[in-house]
Amino acid sequence: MADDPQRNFRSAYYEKVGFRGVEEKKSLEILLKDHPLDLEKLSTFSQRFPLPSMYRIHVWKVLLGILPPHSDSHTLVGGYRKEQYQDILEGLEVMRYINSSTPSTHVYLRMFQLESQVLPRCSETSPPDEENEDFLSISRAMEEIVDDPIDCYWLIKCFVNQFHMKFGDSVPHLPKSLEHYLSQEEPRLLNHLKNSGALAQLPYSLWFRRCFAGCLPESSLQRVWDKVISGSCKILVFVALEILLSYKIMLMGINRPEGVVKFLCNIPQENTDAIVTKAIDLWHKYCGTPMHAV
Amino acid sequence: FLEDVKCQAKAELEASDNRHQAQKEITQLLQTELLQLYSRVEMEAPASTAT
Amino acid sequence: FLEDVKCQAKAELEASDNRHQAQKEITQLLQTELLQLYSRVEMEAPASTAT
Repeated sequence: MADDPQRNFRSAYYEKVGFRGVEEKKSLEILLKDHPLDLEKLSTFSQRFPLPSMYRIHVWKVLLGILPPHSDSHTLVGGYRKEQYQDILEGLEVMRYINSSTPSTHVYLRMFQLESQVLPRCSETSPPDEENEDFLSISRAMEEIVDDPIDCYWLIKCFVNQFHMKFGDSVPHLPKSLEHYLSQEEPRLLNHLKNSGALAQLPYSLWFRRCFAGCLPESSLQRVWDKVISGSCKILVFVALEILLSYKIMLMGINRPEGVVKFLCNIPQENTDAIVTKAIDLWHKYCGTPMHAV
Repeated sequence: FLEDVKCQAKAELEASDNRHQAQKEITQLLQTELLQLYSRVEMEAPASTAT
Repeated sequence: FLEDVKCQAKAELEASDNRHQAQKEITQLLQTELLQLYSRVEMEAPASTAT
């Protein structure tokens, strides 16, 4: 009791200097002790707060179903996942789809194709198409976030699969949604993009199909993916919106649509953390903060 | 509690089955590859004896 | 009754494990065969170009 005010003071202090996560980390730790794990609560938590980096991979694996809710099954199931990874890898090696010099992201692509039953014949392998490029982009980003190759493959695979299953139908509507929110926040910029013909050409596939992989540096990207993995694709709209708002002045000065696209595909990598923070605030403002049951 | 045990067992079984499914996929690919390679070998064999 | 459910789950998991093990043995045989075939094809290939 007596140290409560002190703790609050400390939290307030951390919040001010940027260590807001102290209380959050504690409540996540409590959630992770649940038996079995409550997926709904874990989702709500990561919708509301950034995941502490030491727990991120674990929470992602649970939310994506790589690990089951029962923690005492984790060793067994983790073993199965590892074996499956090794079996596939070995098979692809023997069949000469891959060798020791194949880049790991291409290895992941072949493994994914094998599991999705769309692996082309070895002699008929063609250069990667658009969908493969999306996969490779996400793989490259995931590889920066996750060290262990087995975890990395499973996270890529389940992230991509879950995204298609949950949001496949919503993705085509996201550009319209972006236009709507932009009209609320900055109608002048919207008009400029419309009139210059840039609106139709914005890098929607980079934003909404690759989920900003290859656009944001991983430290910012993982905070966006926290939200995607825990069940929101709307966040993607707000990150795109915040990018547009942040570079409003710059964009207002570009009249050729190609110039706009070129700039947006290579945005400066310095203040992306601030962009993501503001995007999450905007998202909470428009879509509400999910209630937290803890 | 009983439901809980059942859920846990189901998740474990699914993971194990998933692994089995992947292995099956590999077997099928290996078979196709072998068949093609065999037919290639047989096509080439008479050609090389003819020269 | 709970023990019963647990036993059943264990048996199912074991069955899945066995299926996987069997499949893996097939895979291994096929892989060995494929490797041999590859080396045979490659042995013949330079020979036929040499003639």
